[in-house]
Formats: sequence, structure tokens, C-alpha cells
Amino acid sequence: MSLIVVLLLTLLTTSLAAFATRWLGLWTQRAVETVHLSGITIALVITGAIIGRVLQHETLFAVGRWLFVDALGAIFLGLVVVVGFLAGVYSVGYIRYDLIKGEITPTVLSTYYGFFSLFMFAMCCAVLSNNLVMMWVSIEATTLSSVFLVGIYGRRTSLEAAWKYIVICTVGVALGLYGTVLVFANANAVMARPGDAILWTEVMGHAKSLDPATISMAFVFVLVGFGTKVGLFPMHTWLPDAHSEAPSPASALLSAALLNCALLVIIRHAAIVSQTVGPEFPRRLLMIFGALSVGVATLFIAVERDVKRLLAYSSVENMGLITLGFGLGGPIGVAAALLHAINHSLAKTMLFCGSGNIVVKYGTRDLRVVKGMLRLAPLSGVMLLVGFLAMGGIPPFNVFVSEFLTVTAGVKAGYAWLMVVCLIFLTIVLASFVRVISGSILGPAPAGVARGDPSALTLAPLAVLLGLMLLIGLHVPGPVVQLISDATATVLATPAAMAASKGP
Amino acid sequence: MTQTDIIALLAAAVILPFLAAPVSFVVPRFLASIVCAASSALSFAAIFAASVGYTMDGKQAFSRDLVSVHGIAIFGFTVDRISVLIGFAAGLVGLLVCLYSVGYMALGNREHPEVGKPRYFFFMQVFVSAMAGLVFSSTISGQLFFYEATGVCSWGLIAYYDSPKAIAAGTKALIVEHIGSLGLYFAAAMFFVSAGGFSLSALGGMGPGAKTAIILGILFAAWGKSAQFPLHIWLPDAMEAPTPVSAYLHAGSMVNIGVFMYARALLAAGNVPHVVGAIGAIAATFTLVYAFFLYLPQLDLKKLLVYSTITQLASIFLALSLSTFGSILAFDGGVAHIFNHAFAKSLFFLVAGCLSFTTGTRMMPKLHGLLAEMPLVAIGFGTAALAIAGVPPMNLFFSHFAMLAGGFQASRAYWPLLILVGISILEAVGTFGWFLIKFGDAVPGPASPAVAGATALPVTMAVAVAALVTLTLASGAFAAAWMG
Amino acid sequence: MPVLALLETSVALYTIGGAGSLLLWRSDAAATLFAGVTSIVAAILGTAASAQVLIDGTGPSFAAAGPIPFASFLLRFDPLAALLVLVISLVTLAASLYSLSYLREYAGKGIGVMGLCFNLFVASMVMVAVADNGFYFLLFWELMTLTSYFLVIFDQDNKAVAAGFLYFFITQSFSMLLMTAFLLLFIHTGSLDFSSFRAANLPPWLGSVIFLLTFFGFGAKAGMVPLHIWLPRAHPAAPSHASALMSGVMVKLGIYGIIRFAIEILGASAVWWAWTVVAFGAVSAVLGVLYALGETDIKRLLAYSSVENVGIILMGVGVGMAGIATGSPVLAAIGLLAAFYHTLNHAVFKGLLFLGAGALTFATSTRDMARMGGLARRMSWTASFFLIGALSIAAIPPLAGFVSEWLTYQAFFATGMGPDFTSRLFGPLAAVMLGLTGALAVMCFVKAWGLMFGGAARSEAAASAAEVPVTMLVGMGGLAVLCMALGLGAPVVAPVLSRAVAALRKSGAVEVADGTVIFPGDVHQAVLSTPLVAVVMVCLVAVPVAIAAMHRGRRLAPRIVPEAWACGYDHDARMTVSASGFVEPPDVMFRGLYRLRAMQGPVGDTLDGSVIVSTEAAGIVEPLWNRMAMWVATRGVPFIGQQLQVMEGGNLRVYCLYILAALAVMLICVVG
Amino acid sequence: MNGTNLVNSLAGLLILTSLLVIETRRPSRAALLYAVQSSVLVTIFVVLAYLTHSTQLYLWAASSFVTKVVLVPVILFGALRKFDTMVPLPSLMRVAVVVALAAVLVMGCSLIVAPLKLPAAAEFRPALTVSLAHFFLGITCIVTQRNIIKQIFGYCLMENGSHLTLALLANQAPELVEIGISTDAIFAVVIFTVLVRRIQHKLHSLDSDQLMTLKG
Repeated sequence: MSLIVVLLLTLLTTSLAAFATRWLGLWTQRAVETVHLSGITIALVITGAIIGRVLQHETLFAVGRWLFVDALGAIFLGLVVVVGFLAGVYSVGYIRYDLIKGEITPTVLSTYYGFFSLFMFAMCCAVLSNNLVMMWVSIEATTLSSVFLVGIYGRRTSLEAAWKYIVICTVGVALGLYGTVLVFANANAVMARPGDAILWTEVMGHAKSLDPATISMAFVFVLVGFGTKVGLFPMHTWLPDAHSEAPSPASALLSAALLNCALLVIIRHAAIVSQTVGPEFPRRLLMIFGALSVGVATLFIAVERDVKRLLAYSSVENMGLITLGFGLGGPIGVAAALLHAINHSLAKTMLFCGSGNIVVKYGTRDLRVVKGMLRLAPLSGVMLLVGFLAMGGIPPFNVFVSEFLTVTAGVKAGYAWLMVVCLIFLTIVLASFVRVISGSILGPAPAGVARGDPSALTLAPLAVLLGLMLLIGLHVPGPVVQLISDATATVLATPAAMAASKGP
Repeated sequence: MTQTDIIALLAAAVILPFLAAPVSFVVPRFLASIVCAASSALSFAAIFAASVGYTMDGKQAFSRDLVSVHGIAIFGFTVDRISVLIGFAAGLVGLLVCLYSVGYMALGNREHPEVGKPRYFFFMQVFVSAMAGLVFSSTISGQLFFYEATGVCSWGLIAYYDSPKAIAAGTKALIVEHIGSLGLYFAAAMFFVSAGGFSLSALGGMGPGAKTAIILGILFAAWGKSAQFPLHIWLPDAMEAPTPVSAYLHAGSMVNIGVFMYARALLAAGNVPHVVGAIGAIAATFTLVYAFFLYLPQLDLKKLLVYSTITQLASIFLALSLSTFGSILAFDGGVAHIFNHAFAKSLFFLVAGCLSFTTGTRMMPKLHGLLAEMPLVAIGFGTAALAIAGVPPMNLFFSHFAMLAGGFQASRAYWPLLILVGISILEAVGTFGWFLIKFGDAVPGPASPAVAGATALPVTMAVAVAALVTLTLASGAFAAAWMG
Repeated sequence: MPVLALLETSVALYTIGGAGSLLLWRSDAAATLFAGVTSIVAAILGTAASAQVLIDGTGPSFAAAGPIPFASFLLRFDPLAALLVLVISLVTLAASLYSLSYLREYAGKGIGVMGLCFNLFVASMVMVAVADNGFYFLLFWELMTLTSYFLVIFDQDNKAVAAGFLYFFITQSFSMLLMTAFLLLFIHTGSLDFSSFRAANLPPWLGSVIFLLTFFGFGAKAGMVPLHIWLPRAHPAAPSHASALMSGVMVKLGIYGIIRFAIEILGASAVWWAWTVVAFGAVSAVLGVLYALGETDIKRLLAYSSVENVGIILMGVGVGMAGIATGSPVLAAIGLLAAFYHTLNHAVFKGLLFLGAGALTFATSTRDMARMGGLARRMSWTASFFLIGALSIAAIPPLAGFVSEWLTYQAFFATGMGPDFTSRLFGPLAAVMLGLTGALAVMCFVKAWGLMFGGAARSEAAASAAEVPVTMLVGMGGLAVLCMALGLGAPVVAPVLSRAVAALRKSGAVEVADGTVIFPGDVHQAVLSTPLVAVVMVCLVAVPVAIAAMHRGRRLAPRIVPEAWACGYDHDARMTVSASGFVEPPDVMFRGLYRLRAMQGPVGDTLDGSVIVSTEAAGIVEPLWNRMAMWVATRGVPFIGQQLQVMEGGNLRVYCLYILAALAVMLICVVG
Repeated sequence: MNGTNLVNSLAGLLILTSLLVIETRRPSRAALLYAVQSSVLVTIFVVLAYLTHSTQLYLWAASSFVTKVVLVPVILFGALRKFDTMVPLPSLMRVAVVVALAAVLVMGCSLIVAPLKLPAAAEFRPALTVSLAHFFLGITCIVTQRNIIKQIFGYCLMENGSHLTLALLANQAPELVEIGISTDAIFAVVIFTVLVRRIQHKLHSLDSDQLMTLKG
């Protein structure tokens, strides 16, 4: 059985098992945690094996080529699973506090973990899918499986967020379906076997013979549709609500994994469109959406006072930056975007988890209330402080590297002025983060809040993430570089990459 | 000594303090300061050994790439006369300031009586490391990396006292410097696009358009770091930092990064389009006059020193800019001035620190008659004030003369430049007068009550001050000889 | 020992003396002794070296690379430099001797440091004189100013500090003119060596620019009106042995610079330069002496007198320049000879007078002449020496001052017979000014001597004053002897100086002396035999005495000396002639000129006012940028952000519309 | 009337039924009307299958019948019947306006469809246009109706529209794809209804304008 299938089955099984624990009564908590942790650990190991295979310049296929992993997919798969693993570990520490505070019951706990794994399953499907329509199906599935994560607390606001999330995303993603169908229909007309016309790898091979008008229209639908899920302006409106209302680890998963999955779908389509219509058209659209997202999100960040909403807008901003990177194109642009996707995921997971510690500590997300974190919870404080700086693009952390590469790509592409504007926005972002640091992390601590850090389980993932961020910031590891350069070749559809992606 | 040895030593100088920095959090508090002083001493020793090796090898300039991705050099070291000179100064001032901090961050401090927190020493050591990295960096990407790193250290150290004012000042410093760094981002990107790599040595082979854009980007970044108008606004507020920090970051090394990067770029570029020089020179002249003007209302000694730093750096910018009109002397003088100014201004800040340590105030109207009560501090004050006033045998005289001579040289090509040089001479006269007045106010005569009630100075602080006095007296001819 | 070695040893000794003095700072006596003795030895060596060069008429030079890449370390010990070194050494010798006892007054105030500053001051002056490279010249020039600045503020009171500031600031500002001039030459010649300056072929306008820059740059140091205002404040503030050097020697380095540049390097190529120099000299002479006349503080008086004498020297220099410019060697020779001679003389007698003033202060603890009086009886040696100095400065034959002023007159007379109209106009005019100066100088020193030494004591301190210690007397005595020697020995001295002049003009020496007479270049003009004058002077005194002696037996019995008749009142100390009373006539006559000095006040007020205004303006401007930046950061960006927040009003249906809108726009773009 | 015309007319009927779904006040009746509409859709599938001789489309028709005509209406009916008694919320637009809007949508969609070169659907261009318009009509329902139940129906209408498109353009796609999409739809409807019930429980209201606490 293919590794891919094993991975998916593991996650699915974990999910079902977690749901099943609700009937275990007093044992629920322990059982569900065990199931959850072992499930995500196994998933991590399998993913490691898959990526190892991909590093051997191998493209894995499964289920009659409906599922596959190339370098591009491997990056996003890695992100989903690594983020899922770390957020999963963090969840264990975090949700216990919710249990203690009585925010949730043990039954809800098993629901949470069940949906957690299901969500990961859906995301893995999305990134592994070679089938254009199945991509859509999986993305839709991610929405459905994460709605309850958003609404898990059952509060008025979390229900509201969940409702907005599901309505906006289904509307948006439904538009994406039109794009997908148009591509399929067009490919079907060109290609001999309808079974092949639905496979991305095959369509890529025949992209040059597709109809430009149809494909460009399809891309518009895809971009708006999946762009909703990516959180591009102006379709991003669900994002701050959902991210802020979900439990922190779920927010991390939404922000660091889910958005990327949808982005991958867009990129895969963009690769086709580039072949058919020429690279200018998709690049321009991506750039417009990317730049707008960066600009608008930045201004929102500047005024936001809720830490998780702030982070959510930061996600919009970063997804915009990644999109912009793809839009700028060229080997550097694509590599920068891919690297930034990785960096953003790590940093954002870390920050969302860190914000979870804030919530644990202060019981609120309001930055006007949160003060003196460094004094109250030194380790969390330091890590959040560093995380914010890193997210703001300060070396020696990773975000700096990819932001810099993006700027380089922009200058190279002849959009120096746009890069200057972007840099100014990035400065505003940094300023806002520093404002958060100086307002909430530094300074005197308020009276009446107990001192001490939350449990080690909530700190360890942060430390690991910080280490990874530092590692990438100081020196991007060889395997990552290789994956990125292979993936770049895939996105740009260089002949070698085309040959490599041909299935068995 | 082989080139590899030199590179190894420099790498040690960068890495050692960085590795030692987290130790501050682990060891007991009283040890943290010792660790800091020791690691900065090791770092300086490495730089010193490398400098000696470089000199023994007959000052053979060379570069070596250390980190490459896909064959593109991301980071490396350049060892040449300017990097060794400035690296030496930064290392030495770093060592002295760390030594000084051992005494300063103590309960005996009358302005801020507290034992230094680990993060002070942490940031200090990271800064020592970053500074060495930046000065010796052979690539623009390395410069950018360390540029931002020093910005963060500056932020952490300015905000050190955690008062709302200090935090705001730190934030401001970080943001304004970051705005400056945008120029460097841009320049680095342009650089990559034009040269396909980051090694600064490639600058020389570029077309005039790319050169202009890149150097102007670097110049903008340099303005941010070196606190030039209009990006100067962070520096006066940064005086919320502990005084050794002001001495080190805001006088001795960090603010010099800006001018140093500019110098490095000009050196690498060889033939620089005149528009760069013109922009640099005019902006520098404006800053010069503006900051001089702001001497007048200052009562806080550190604030005065800040504006003096801004003018000194502006005059270096002016000299470096003028050097693009064909004056090597202006360039050499400018770089030597960076070196000399590091010692003189650090000395002045440390003296200010001694004053606030012993008397609890930095307000000049309260400080008279130092000579009567604390001769060493008075001598330090006098040496520093007269050095900044540009009087021989203090070091700044030598480099200032060379800069002006270079300015005149440059004006041979374009006489309007003479106006700028003239303005800078007038400013020099004004600065001279102002610092002479301050010297006359503070040093001689009967001691004011604040000075009369001063406490004793710790040994480490005294040693640092004495060493800097010596350096301020001696470094002028050395720098000039080295550059020539 | 070769000349250069002598000079080097001398400078080294000064430096060692200074350093040793500093190291001995714990013991005042040891520091005094060490600094004094080393500088005495050094001064002797310096004298020997410079005398030899002057006698030879040529001197060595020295070249080394030095540490500074853009400036090589060049020394040139030519006769002009030697003259200055001689002046420096002579006065230093006297002052150092004098200091051995004088410094007791400063016990406990840091004599070690003073020794350092004093010795380095002397050393830097020597180096200025011999430096032959622009950079090193400036370096030593500034060092000289710096060390003397420390001497000026040595008392550490507000007045001294203020005086020091004024001094340092003015000289430093004007030394920037020097630097500018050097750098202009530098860009023209590519080198800072004086030798290349000499060789430079400057366009006339540039020459004139450099002349003006150097003239004012050096003029400030020389104390030329109107750049003299620091001088009467700074010189009196310093300890007297240092004042002697500053006033007697340091101002000469200003003159030296003018001669070096205007004549030697620039070749005095335009006549108007010469008349500029003469004009400034004349004004300085007249105003200097007038202001001196109005002073009651002895050291201030002496300082103003220095302004006057600098003026006289400048007049000589000017004539010399005119001679060179118009191509008349004799004129050049006399003018410069006069200037050189007066340089030497003024150093000697001004040194003497300052030392004398120091002695008086030492004895009475005051510098106010109105609080002295009757000291001739108590301090007869000091009185005699001061008298010699005063007579000398008042140009009374046969003392030193007379000779040089006589030469200056001769120079003007020669000018008056010059070929062109300007010479004939300015020569006599300047001579008249000089005459006026001389007359006023006599009055001034009659006043000074009379007030201090004559009459009755006008204060407790004066009444109980005692003669000063012997080393001080030796110092003064030496200079007094020199005053006489330079007067009587003029026929010997003048030819030596004339060789220095010749070296400067790069021509053969004009013969100026023969036997006991000196004649300014041309025997037909005038002849002066100072020994003869001395004989006449001695006779003038001796003959009446002899006659009286012959008629001794027929003398009336001595009258009873009652109290002086004071219109029926008791005689009172207040009734003696006061300083201001004495000078009332000139005060009235020259009211306008005195008002000129009063105008310095308003100028200073304006300056202060503008500083205050600037300070206030800067106080307003400083936070301005801050506020603007903060406005953008704390108001501007958030304002836009808040406006944007309206977009996310929370209405789900509106959000869906956004998606549709985005789609619609894109579709229109694609389809359309 | 040939088969092609039949398909196109039936597609028009879809629009008509969807307008009914939008404007009906009682949720239970809307669920029934939705079942009616779905059966029209199934009919179209059958006709299409007949016309294109596509066995897969017969399967689609069958599965659609199960999910859209039976399952979804049942779920909706069961879950939402208890809200029948609630006071209806005013719509943003009057019926006439919605009808006019539907017409505009059809015209707009024809503009979108016009440039497409799709040989598979060349003869069903009107049906394609209608399917797209139907989709947008669903969105219109979501946008114009304050009642969140109506928003569920809006989703269902979108679903039907896109399903028709799928059948027209992608009827050769593997069966599994269709199943995936249908499954998603059913799960979506289930989740929607669960959420609606929880919201009603928490807020005692079905007014989407009440859901405006989270903003910018």
C-alpha cells in the first residue's frame, strides 16, 4: 500500500477513534489524548518518509494517480503535517486548561480531537490530490471539517464566526468549482481519455493545447474561489473572525496549514494557465491580489487590538506576500514565495500557540488588558517577543530571508516601486508588532494575575518552532532548498520538471 | 599567519560572543557581567590577532566567502584596511564598554541603582558579535542581516529600563532604523538583480544606473543607522538607554555602521556617479547645520552628545560623498574619522555615565568644577570635549583635517562643493566654540553641590575611561598612518 | 653640536621638562624646579642654535615622512625662524628663571600641570617657527593655542574661563582661515609642504585671497585691531611668566606667519597688500596705545601695549612689503629690519614688563595700579628694571625700543621719498601715526611707572610690599640688560638681523652698520650711533650733576620740608594723581576712539541675543520632526486603518457581495 | 421539441423553482420546493444521459435523486420544521426585484459563457448559462435574505446550479468525483442545519443581522 494512502488512512482512523472515545466516560480524556498524539506522530513519521522519497527526485502516485506527491506537494504536505503535529501537541497542553476552566466538557474534547484529525485528513487530501475536482472536494471538506473547530466553544461569537466561515467559504469555493470544471471540460475536449483530463499532471502536459479564453476565465473563477479560502483581499472577511474564535491551536492550523492548501490549488492552476495563456496573465492577477492583500491587511493590523485578530490579519498580509511572490514570478519569485509559505507557517503557528498562552494566562485576547507578559510568564513572554520580531522580518529569523528574497524578485521583475511600497507596509507591520511587544509583553505586570508559565506542553512546541525558525533564518537546510528548487521548476514548468512529473 | 587563520579568527570573533550571550541567562547575576566582559575581551583578542596577522602579511586585502547557496555567496568576510581598522575600534570600544558595564550596572549607581539584568549582557554580547559580523561582511546580504540584528539589539538595550519612555524610545529606534533598512533591502535586491550575487566586490563592474541606485539605497540605510536627517529622530530618544549602551551603540559602533557601509560601498564601486556624491554631500551638509543648531538648547549632557554625534557623522558623510569627486584623501579621512570618533565619543559618553553614576544627574547646569572633585573624569571630559572641538593632539583633529583637505581637493573638480566645505568649516568653528564653553563650564572652578557630593567611581569604570583617554589622545596619527 | 641637534635637544628638553613636571605633580617644589631648570637649559640651547643660524645667515632643514600620509614632517631652520626661536628662547630663559620663585604664589593649585602646559607651550612655539609643512604648522599652532589656553584659565575663576574662551575661540576661528588658505594652496600644488607653496605659480586673484586669509588668520593671533579683543583679557589672566611669553612672544608668531606667507611664500606681489598691512598696523598702534592709556590694571595695560607694538611691527612689515612689491630693495630692507628689530625688542621689554607686573602682583596681590604706589622705595630693583622696560617701550634712547622705532621712522621717511604717489602719501601719514603712538606710549608708561612706584602707597598691601626673591630679579634683570644691550649694541645686532632680512628676500644683505653707527641701507639718509647717543644721554645727566658737584659748597642749607600744601586740607593719599586723572586730556581728545571700544559691548550683546534666539528656535524645531513622525505613526496610519475597518462591518451578506464584486471586476477585465 | 430544447427548457424551469424556494416563507415548504427543484434537475440529468448516451449520467441522476430529492430535503424538513412558526424576517428585496435580478443574471451569465469554446456543451449553451445563473441566484438568495435558513437554501440552490454545470461540462468525469461532490453537499447541509439550530438556541433568532458582533 502506498505511503500516501497509509498517511491518509492513519489520519482518518485517528479521527474516527477520537470521535469514538466520547463513549469512554471518565477515560475519555486520557484515551483521546493518547489516540491523538499517536496518530499525529505516526503521520509525521510517514510524512518524513514520503518527503525522503521525494527528495530522491521521485514523484509518488497512489490510487490510480488520483493522489500524488511532487516536490511542490511535498512542501505543502510537510507544512500541513509538521504544523499539525506541533499544534496537535500544543493542543494537548492548551485544551486541558479549557477543561479545567470548564469551557468544554470531555465529550467536546473528543469532538475536538476528532475534527482535528479529520481536518488534517482533508488538508492532506487537498495537497496530495492530483485530481482537479478532488482538489476542490478536499478544500470544501477542509471547510466542513473545521467549522466545528471554530465553533467549538459554542459561544455566541464562536457560532457567529463558524457561520460566517462556512457560508463565505462555501460560496467562495463553489466559485472555484466552476473554474475547475471549466478546466476539466476544456482538457476533456483536447485529450483522448476523460480519466486523464481530470489529472493535473496530465493537463499540465497538454496545457499548451487548451483554449486560452476558457482557461483564463477558469483561472478567474479559481482565483476568486480558492482565493476566498486563501484569505486574499477582498474575500478574506471570514478569516479574522474564524481565526480569533477558534481555540488557539486550531487557529494555528487554519492559518498555517489551511490557507496554504488553498494556495497550492491556485498555484497548480496558475501553472496550467501560464502554459496556456502565457505567464503574464496569471502573474498580473496574482500580483494585484497579493499586493492589495498586503496593503489592506497591514492597515488593519495597525489598528487591531485583539491579538488573534491581529495575527489573522497578519496571515492575510503574508498570504498576500506569498501570492505576490508567485505573481512576480521567475525562479526567485517562486522560490521566495515557497520559502515564505514555509516561514509564515512556522512563525504563525508559533504565534497563534503563543497567543494561546496569553489567553490561558489572562483569559482575554484584548491587548489593552494584556500587560507585562514578560514578568508574568517569562518563557512564554520571551518566545512571543522573539516570535513577533521574527514575524516582523527581523534577522536572524526565517521570515527575514524570504521577505528579502521577495523584494529581490520584485526588483528583478522590474517592480521596484511596488517593492518600495511593500517594504513600507512591512515596516508598518513590524511597527505594529513592536507596539504589541512594548504594550503587552514588556512593561510592568498587572496585579491579580498569578505568575508562572503555562505547562511545559504548551511551551515545548513554541521552542521547537522557534528553533526551526532560527535554523531556516541562519541557513536554509539543504533538503528544503532542494524541495524548493524542484518545486520552483514544477511551477515554472521547466522541461525537466515536466518530464519528472510524468506518472507511471 | 595564513589568510585562513585570519578568517578563522574573525569567525571566532563573531561567533564567540554570540554563543556566550545566552550564558547570561544561566549564570548567577553577578557573573553575567563578567562573562560579558570576558567574551567581548575574547572577541577583541581575536580581532586584534587577525589585525596583527593582516598587518604582518603586508596588508594584503582579501575576501573569503563562507556561506553560499547554489554557488551564490550569501556571507563572507572581507579583510582590508577599512574593515580591520573599524573592526578593531568596534572591538576595542566593545571591550572597554563591557568592562565599564561591570562597574556601572551596580547598586552603587546613583541614577539607576540596580544590578544588570541578564538581558542587558545578552544583548550586549549579541551586539558585539553582530558588529564584528557587519564590519567584516563581504556581502550586502550579510550587511543587511547584521544591520537588522544590531537594530534589534539597540531596541532591546534602549528599552532596557522598562519605563514607558524607554520602551517608546526603543520602539522608535527599531522602527526608524528599520525604515532605513528598507534602503538596504532595496539595494541588496538591486544588487542581486544586477550582479547575480551579493558579493560587494561586484559593485565595481556595474553600470552607472545600477551603481547609483544601489549606493543611494545603501546611503538611505546609512542615514537611518547613522541618524541623519530626517531619520535622526530616534537617536535623541535613545538616550533612555543605560549610558554604556549609549557609549557603545550610539557613539562607538552602531551609528558608525551607516557611514561604514557607505564607505564600503564607495570603495567597492570605484568610480561612483557624481549624483550620489552630490546627494550625499548636500544631505550631510543640511544635517550638519541642523544638528549643530540643536546643540543650543540642550541641557542634558547626553542629549548634547547625541547631536554632536549626528554632526560628526554628517561630516563623515560629507567627506565620503566628496570623495566621489576624486579625492582619496577625503575618503581616508572619513574612515579615519569613524575610527577616531568611536573612541572620543565613547569616552564622552562614558564620562557622562560616570557623572550620572557618581552624582545622579546628567544636567549640565548642575555640573561644575569637576577638576576639583574627580580629576580623572575631568580629564576625560576635557579630552573628549576638546577632541570633539577638533583640537590637537586629540585624534579628531587629524582626521578632520584630512576630511577638509579632501573636501578642498574634491572642490577642484566642482567649485560649488567649496560652499559645502565652507559650511562644514563654519560648523566646525561653532562646534568648537560650543564645546569649549561646555568644557569651561564643567571642568574648572569650584565644585557645584552635585559634584561635591559625588560618590566614588568603581575601578572598572575608571580603567575604561583612562584607556579611552589614552586612545583619544593617541589614535589620530595611527588612523591616519593606517589609512595612508 | 650641529644646529639642528641643538634645536632638537632643546625641544626634547622642553617636552621632558613638561612631562616630568606632570609626573612630579605631588610636590610643587620639585615640579617647579624640574620644569624651570629643564626649560632654562632648553632655552639656552635654543638661543645658541638660533644665534648660530642668525650669524651664519643660513640654517639647516630636516625632512622625515612622519606618520601622517598626506603631510611629511619638514623642519626648516632659516634665519627668520631662527629669529623667532631666539625671541622665544630669550624670553623663556628669563621667564623660567623668574618662575622658580614666582610659582610659589600658585602653590597647591597644580603647579605640575602648569609646568607641563608652560613647557609644551614653549616647545610648540618653537615648532611653529621651524615647521615647514602646512599640516604640522597648524598642528603646532593649535597646540600652542591649546597649551596657552590652559595657562589662561589656570586660575579657574569665571573671568579667567571667559577670557580663555574668548581667546581660544577667536584664534581658533581665525586659524580656520589659515587652514583654508593652506588647503587652497594644497589643491593648487598637491602638497602641504611650504616648499611647494613657494614654488606654486598662483594666479593673482588666488594669491590675493590667500594673502587676505593668512593676514587675518595670523592677525588674530598677533592681536591686530580689530581682532585684538581677546588679548587684553587673556594675557592678564595667565600667570605672569606665561603672560610674558604670550604677550612677548606668541603674538610674534602671528607676525611671523604674516611675514612667512605674505613675503616669503607669496612674494609680496601686490602693493595694496603692503598698504593694507600698514593701515592695519597704524590703526593697531594708535588704538592699542590709547586703550593702554585708559587702563588701570597693569597687566591689561601691558596687553594693550602689545597691540600697539604689534601695530608698529606691522607697519614695518608693510613697508618692507611695499619695498618688495615696488622693487626697491632698500625700502624692503629697512622696513623688514625695523620689523625684525622691533620684534626682538618688544619681546624683550614686554617680557620684562610682564615679569615686572608679575613681581608687583606677587608683592601686593593686586593688579590695580590705583592700589599700588610708592613701591620704588620698597622694591627698588623691580622698580629699576621696570623703569628700564618702560623707557625702552617708550622708545627713549638709547634703549632698545628707540632703535627699532627709529628704524621704522626711517623706513617711512624712505617711503615718503618713494617713486609712486601712494608711497609718498602713505609714508608720511604713517610716520605721523607712529609719532602719535610714540608720544602716547611715553605718556602711558610715565603714568604706569609713576602711579605704581612713585608717590605714596595707596593700599595696605602696597605699604607692606617687599622685594621679590632673587631668581625673579635675575629673570627681570637679564631682560633689562638685554634691553640695554639691544639698544647700545644696535650696530652689532642690526647687521645680523639684516642678514635674516636678506635671507628672506633671497638677495644679498644690504649693509646697515659700520662701526658704531647704523644707517638704514643708504648712508645719505640718516645715521644713528647708539653708543654715541648713550654717551650723550649719560652726559645730559652727568653734566648737571658735575656742575652741581662743583658748586657743592655754595649750597643753601636744606629747607624744612613741611607737609605738601593741600589748599588747607590735610594731605590725603586720595589726593595723589590717579590713573584716570592723569589720562583725562587724551581721554577727552580721543573720546571718539574710546567709544569705538565701547562698541564692542553692543556687538557682543547682539551675538548673545542671536544665540538666545537661535536657542529658542532650536527648542521649537527639535520636537517638530518628532511630532510629525509620531503623527504619521500614531494618527495617520491608524486613521486610514480605522476608515478601512468600516469595510468589515460584520455583515455576512456584504462579505458575500465582496466576493461577487471581485469576481465581477475580474470577469469584466477578462471578457472585456 | 427535441432533446436539446427540452434540456434548455427544463433549465429554465430550474430558475422558476428556485425563485419559489427563495420567496417561500416557511422552511418546511421551502424544503419541499427544493425537492421539486431537485427532481427537475434529475430529469435534466436523465434527458442528458439519454441524449449523450452517457451511462455515467444515469448514475449521476440516480445518486442525485437519492441525495437531492430525498436526503437533503428530508434533513432540511426534519431539522427546520420547528422554525415554521417563527415570524418571517423581511427580505432585502421584493419579489419583483428578485425576478428582475434573475433575468439580469441570466443575461450576464450568457456574456460569460459566450467566449467559452466547449465542444462538449456547444448545444447546451442556454442550459449552461442557466446553470451559472442558477448558481448566482443561490448567492443572491444568501445576500438578500436575512434569515439564515434561507441562506442554507441559497447554498442548496448554488449546489444545484453547479451540479448542472458539472453534468453539462464534466459528465465524463469519473463517477467518484460526483460522489465526492454530493457527499460534500450533504455534509454541508447537515453542518448548516446543526449550526442553525445551535445559533437559534443561543441567540433565539435566525436573523443574520444579529450576527454582527465580530467586526474589523
